[in-house]
Amino acid sequence: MKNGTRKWLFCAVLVALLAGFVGAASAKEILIGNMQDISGPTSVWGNAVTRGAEIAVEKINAAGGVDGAMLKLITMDTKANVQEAIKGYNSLVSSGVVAVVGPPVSNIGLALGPIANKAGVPVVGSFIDPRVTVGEDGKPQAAMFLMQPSSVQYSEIMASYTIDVLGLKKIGVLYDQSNAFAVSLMKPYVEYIKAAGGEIVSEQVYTKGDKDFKTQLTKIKEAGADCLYFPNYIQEAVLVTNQRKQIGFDVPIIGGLDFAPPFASLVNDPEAANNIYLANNFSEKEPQLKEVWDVYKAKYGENPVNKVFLGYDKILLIQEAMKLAGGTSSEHVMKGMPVVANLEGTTGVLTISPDTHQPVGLSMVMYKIEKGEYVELGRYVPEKHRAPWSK
Amino acid sequence: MDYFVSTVIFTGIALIGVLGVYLITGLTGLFSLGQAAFMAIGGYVSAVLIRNYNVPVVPAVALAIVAAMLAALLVGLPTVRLRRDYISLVTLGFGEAIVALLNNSANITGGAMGISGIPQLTTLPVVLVSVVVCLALVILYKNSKYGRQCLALRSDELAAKSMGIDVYRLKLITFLFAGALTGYSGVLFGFYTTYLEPAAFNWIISAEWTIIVFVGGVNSLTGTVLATILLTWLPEFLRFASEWRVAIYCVIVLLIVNYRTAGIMGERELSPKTLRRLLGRTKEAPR
Amino acid sequence: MLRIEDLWVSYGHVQALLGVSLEVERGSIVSIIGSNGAGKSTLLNTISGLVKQERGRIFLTDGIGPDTAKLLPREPYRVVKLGVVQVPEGRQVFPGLTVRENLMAGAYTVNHAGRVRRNLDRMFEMYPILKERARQQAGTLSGGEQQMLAICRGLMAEPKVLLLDEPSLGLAPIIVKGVFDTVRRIRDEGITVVLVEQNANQALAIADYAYVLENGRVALEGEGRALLCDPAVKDAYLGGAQEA
Amino acid sequence: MLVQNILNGISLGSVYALIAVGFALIFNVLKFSNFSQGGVMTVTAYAGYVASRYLSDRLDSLVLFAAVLAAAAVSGAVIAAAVERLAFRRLRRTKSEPVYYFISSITMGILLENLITIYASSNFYSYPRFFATSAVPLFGVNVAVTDMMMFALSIAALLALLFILHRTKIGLGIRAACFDVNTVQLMGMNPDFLVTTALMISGALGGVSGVFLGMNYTLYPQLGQMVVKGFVASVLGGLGSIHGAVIGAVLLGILEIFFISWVGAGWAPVFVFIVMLAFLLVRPRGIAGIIVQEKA
Repeated sequence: MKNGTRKWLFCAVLVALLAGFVGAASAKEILIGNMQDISGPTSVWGNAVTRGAEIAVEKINAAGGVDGAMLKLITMDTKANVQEAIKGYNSLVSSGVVAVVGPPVSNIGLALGPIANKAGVPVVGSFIDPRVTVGEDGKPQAAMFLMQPSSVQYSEIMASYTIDVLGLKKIGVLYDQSNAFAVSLMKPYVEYIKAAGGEIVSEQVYTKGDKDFKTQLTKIKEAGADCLYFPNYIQEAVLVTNQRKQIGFDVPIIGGLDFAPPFASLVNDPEAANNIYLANNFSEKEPQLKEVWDVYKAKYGENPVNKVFLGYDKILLIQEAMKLAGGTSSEHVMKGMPVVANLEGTTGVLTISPDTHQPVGLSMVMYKIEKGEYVELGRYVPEKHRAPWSK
Repeated sequence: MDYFVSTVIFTGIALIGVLGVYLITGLTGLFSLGQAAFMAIGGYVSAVLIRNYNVPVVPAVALAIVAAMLAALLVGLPTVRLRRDYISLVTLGFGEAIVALLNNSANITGGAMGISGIPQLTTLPVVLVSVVVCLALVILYKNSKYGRQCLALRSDELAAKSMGIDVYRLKLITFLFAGALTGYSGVLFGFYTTYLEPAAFNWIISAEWTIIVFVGGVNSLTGTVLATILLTWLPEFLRFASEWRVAIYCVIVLLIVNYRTAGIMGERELSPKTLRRLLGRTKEAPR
Repeated sequence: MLRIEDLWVSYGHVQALLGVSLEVERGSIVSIIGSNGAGKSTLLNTISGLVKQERGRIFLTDGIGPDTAKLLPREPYRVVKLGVVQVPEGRQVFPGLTVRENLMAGAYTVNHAGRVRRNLDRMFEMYPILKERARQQAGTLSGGEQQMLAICRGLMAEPKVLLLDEPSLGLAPIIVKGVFDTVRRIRDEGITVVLVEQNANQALAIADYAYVLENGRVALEGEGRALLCDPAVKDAYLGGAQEA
Repeated sequence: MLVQNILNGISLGSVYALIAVGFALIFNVLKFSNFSQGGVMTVTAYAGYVASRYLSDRLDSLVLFAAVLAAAAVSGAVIAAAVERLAFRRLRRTKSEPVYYFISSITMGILLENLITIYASSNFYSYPRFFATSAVPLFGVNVAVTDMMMFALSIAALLALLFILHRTKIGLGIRAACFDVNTVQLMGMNPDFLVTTALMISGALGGVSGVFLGMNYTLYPQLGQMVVKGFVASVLGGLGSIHGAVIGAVLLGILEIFFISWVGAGWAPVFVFIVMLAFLLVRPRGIAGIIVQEKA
């Protein structure tokens, strides 16, 4: 490297540094942070949430902004990594954001909790692990908010549907032991099933990066399960669906959100993508989606995945909190968030519980996949809560 | 300000971990693709002791370091006799095994959902003091008899053997020392983030640390320190690049590795003499 | 056949050749002798292109008359394609390949299957032992056999100039004699030979012309037999060689 | 159950084998484990996907499958050649130690993975179905058609590789270069060409495995991290040994499936580690038992 180039590089770094510290906040803008995985393993969701949030920000700004100030989204990459997320959060706080749209990764939420409580800039995320929003002492984490059903609520819906509606009692479970999302959806499910008189005939695990589940599926098949609960990411959902067919194991799959579109088109085999039940945050036909759906499709030329709407609703929540608290600072968002009630979002009517900082009464839309086609079964909320920790 | 402090703290924590890799790779010429596992051991042992068994901080930290060293002994004993390439394989397998173990012992470690609510004890002064102490220890080691033997071992194992160096013992000692350092960095990490998850300790982290050592210059401790600072701050500067961040980072590392093969510092250390030379004459460097 | 003008080569700060010039006649054996570190191997490697010179030029005079002289390219594989082939020091055969595969590797530049087969037969004829061991891994051959194989591998490339680097190194005297007989035979077939040797006695005995390298410079040159009688050469090189 | 496990293990092993052989090939020539192979595999998997989208209307399933494989193999070769140019060429010029190649290749792998993340991570993608039936009964158990294809094509690809290495001039050159890159220059071989060719061959193998991974496991940018398994298999097999790598890969596949079956997937990595360690202590030079001569 030549002398000149070196000096030039040095200057460039210096300028970048200054720009980072100075250029962030200007008067007529309300900065909102957005922490998503945009370069790591879960970047598909990160991108989806970001796009949804951007659409919401554009819409709000087009309607005159909040209190005459424009919203501005600053996106930080988390690489789905806790350390990156902490750095990113602190960086957002120092650039003056008033609230942060969080990632759909519970592990990051768990790590951010104490830091966010101290910094006082609230995080609105889809951390489905209830520990993110409710501390060990049973009190809500001041700065952490969830905007979709928690893993407990969610797996209760799935478990209740399995046993109360479908009447299936001998259940085989297969989940990724190294993945917090999967584990947090498995435990409450199992407890609910047991409390409701069902039986877990076989509990099989796999770990990150595993591709062949035929061994586990065969064991579950041999244990005489009459359905398979599989709360995992979409990639593995596709594998399990195909491999289930390959070993001739044709009981229903009770799946998580990840079986929502585009899952069936990924399986691309109507014989395999069959006899699968899942719960989605919304129905594609519901009218409140249309606007966002159309904007997204026009902008990106493909159909939005469900995380887009979660991103959109998070911005709506933050806007509503500002409105309720009558100001646009982070204190206002913190004050407004727990009292949000009956907000019409794309994914349902949102009411945040001040006790848990989780939405209450959110139902899910049940679907069955038959021969590669999604058949809507209507919204569902269990009548009874059976698990000991549900409130 | 918090941002600046947290980045400094993470740099310090990474630096202590990288020092362990420096001992193994830079000084001794071995490859560990499982170094992050020692970090996990340090972090988890201290966190579990404090949280689940109410052990006071100091003994908990001490036990965590001891545990990391024990693990290093466990891996080191059989592997130091193997060829270099096999050491990277065994350490890789060890790292994966530790992650599996953490995932499997959910009742102690919380499994994949991690362990949260660890007290936040790592502050800026703690990290700075730790860095200074660890750095001093590594400098002492490098300049000791062992350090010189390590360098001999690195350049030619057979020759080192014929010089009467007990290479197995030497490798094992280095391995233990590195395990202790990396374990301690794990302790600091857990006490800063207050949350630990097994997924944070995969082989990619170990590989990144090895890359840092090479970017700094294989034999140069100064280079290692500089490279750690540079490469932990670089992604922060690159945040403006959004999703291109990691890609640009990789390109920069590739350029350094290919066009300054000896690393930033080559084999030089920063001393008043080299400093003067660097300032007086920026253009030099055998390329 | 080869003309070298004012060749300078250095390794980092160490100067290996300081302005070497020499001339190799077509169809002759030119020996280059000198003590360890005099720059003999460097000279061959520079001709082959393995080492790049700082200054100086190397010409290959292919046809007749000075006009046909052309610069040797600096990529080793191109040098070989022009017919200047080196047999490296230390019998570097490929130990894990069979004898036959080693020979075929030598014929890499010959794009004519029939000619390759003919050359192969000739080698086997010249050294029947290679034919016997054709399917054996080259690493299992004895030192002398490996040297034969290395030379034959060089010949498979159909060289115009064969550069031999210390072919007698580490071999028993009786085998050394065989090697030098081979060198003579190669010359008689019309191939120009440049021979680098520490074994000055033998090297000068078969040389048509010879150069003595000292510390990277040509110290002496002359016909082989003349140098053999030169008192300075005798003192410096032959005495030592005879004792060994 | 036993037969099923063995068959599953072999099919898993045959994917590992394609990766491991790429490792062995490059280890032979350049004396390092080429981790950039993972990135190459990811890119080829997506390249194959693009080809399948583009061609699916024009060709019927089996021809389409062949065309996709060919497209992925070619793109793998091209990318590997580019990797050689960008990450290894200069290191070879400066005669750097193998460790630098290692560092360079890991970084290159991460880079490729990230480029795919940038361009392809706004949605999920999957290959069209090439085969109408998905499983056939064999020895009393169901065997997936893709597994059988994978196995057959892995063998075909390996045979093709052996043919190239042992029956062609370039193959001879590559094998000679394994022993000494300097000496082969004196036979008139261009080492740049040989090294690039070796990388292109391993890239093409990576392309074939990329399509299989993408087909069986859907597409995502981290697909290539499977490369670690290939690394393990190639080291177990004995560094640089092609047939050792194949045996190592199949053994690793079977071992993994058996441990998953016996102790569960959670504990399997721990047991695989213990077996691996024990094996290396008993047989420190891998399955093949020979280690190609190292550079001086």
